[in-house]
Amino acid sequence: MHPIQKDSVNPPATLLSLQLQYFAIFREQAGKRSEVLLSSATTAAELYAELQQRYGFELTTSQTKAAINNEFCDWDRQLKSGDAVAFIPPVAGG
Amino acid sequence: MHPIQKDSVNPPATLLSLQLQYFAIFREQAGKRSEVLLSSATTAAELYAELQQRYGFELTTSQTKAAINNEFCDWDRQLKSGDAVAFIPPVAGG
Amino acid sequence: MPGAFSFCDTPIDPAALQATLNHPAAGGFVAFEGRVRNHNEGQTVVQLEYEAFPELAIKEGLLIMDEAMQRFAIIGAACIHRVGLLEIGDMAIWVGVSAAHRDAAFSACRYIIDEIKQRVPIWKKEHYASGDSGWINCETRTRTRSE
Amino acid sequence: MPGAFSFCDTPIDPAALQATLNHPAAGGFVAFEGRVRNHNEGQTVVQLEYEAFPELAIKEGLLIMDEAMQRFAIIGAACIHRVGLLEIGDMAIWVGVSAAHRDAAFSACRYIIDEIKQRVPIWKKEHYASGDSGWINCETRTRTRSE
Repeated sequence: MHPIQKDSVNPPATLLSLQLQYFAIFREQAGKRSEVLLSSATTAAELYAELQQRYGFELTTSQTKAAINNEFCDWDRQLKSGDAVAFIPPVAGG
Repeated sequence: MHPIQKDSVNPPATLLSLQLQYFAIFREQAGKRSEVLLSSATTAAELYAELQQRYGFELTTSQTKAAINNEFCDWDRQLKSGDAVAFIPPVAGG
Repeated sequence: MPGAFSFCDTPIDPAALQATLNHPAAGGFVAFEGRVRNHNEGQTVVQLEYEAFPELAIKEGLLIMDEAMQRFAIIGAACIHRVGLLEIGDMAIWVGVSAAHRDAAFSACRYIIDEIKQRVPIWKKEHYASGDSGWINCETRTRTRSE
Repeated sequence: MPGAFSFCDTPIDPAALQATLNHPAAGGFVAFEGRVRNHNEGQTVVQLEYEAFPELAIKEGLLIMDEAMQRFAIIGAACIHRVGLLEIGDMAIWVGVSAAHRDAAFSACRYIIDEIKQRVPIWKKEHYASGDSGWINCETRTRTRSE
């Protein structure tokens, strides 16, 4: 798969409908627990960048993890409409 | 202190009155929990050798520890009359 | 016996969970309890809040328990984590491991709590005597927020 | 808080002892429980007898607890050992350690149980399904006795 072909699967004009969940510091910064977002982002990383702009998330992608449909995933994971997306700030259980 | 002078503190003819306690395998082999013994032994090691002869204790001094008056002691510890002596077979607590 | 991992929002009572780990071949049992401390990094903590991403946390927690069952010669392992508002001294997490021998029980218990702290999506917000509060490992990497 | 070491000849109930280790600065608590296993070195164990030299055992046990308090950054430590006749599954020893951080609690708990097993004058006689019995670490170094 050539990267350019891959990107063309979701042309920039296509808006995906994504189910976002926010936890901990992201929940407080977003001011909500969840929302349905229409986004032009094609990857988890692009979506996170969009949310950083929108809500002022300060944690970098190296401090944060992405999860799609209740599974951890890579930052370059392609999004598809209907995905449930969450970003995981540094954990502190136990 | 010259060793010959030290040994002469308890000349062989002197019998010490010792309070023996037996535990675990030694208790079973001796057939008793405790006894008062009159012994010509001058050290813990000599006393243990005497008990090995008397009761057939098979554990060696490297497998066993000596305790006098409720304190662990060296095998060359000098005995004195009235000492409470116990020999400690390999332990297995916990 | 598969490893168990669960959440609760009421005080942890490990007795029933520990009973599930009893086994006639189990000569050693090791438990770890994490409790709310009254201090952290020089600040006086008065209260603490745990939040989880339940679906992913249960999945990751069970994965860790399975890893422990595979890596160590243990008989059983269980963990429960509390969420919500906790006070000083409250138990936040309980991990129990039974094994034939103590070495495996200690190693597995340590493995489980270390991995949970690193991998399971649970977050902790401390409320300080100063009135400040902060999400642990989050704020300290950005700036200290005063709320 | 000095380390506590004691014996009992009835079932161990660690709850009261554990409560003495609670402290608002204690973020981590580790417990080890030793229980009677149904097997040892290929033999089926049906019953077990513990015997102690109480005066020396208490002295040595307290020394170990003090060593743990000195060597590790712990808040409290306690141990109780049962003597007499025990059945499969019965708790023979309980060791509990509280500390600000888990690393010290794990290390100290492990240190205490390891040292107790090596140094404290307590003996264990196993009774096997075969009818044989033996003092652990004693008979195996000499000959196997059949009684």
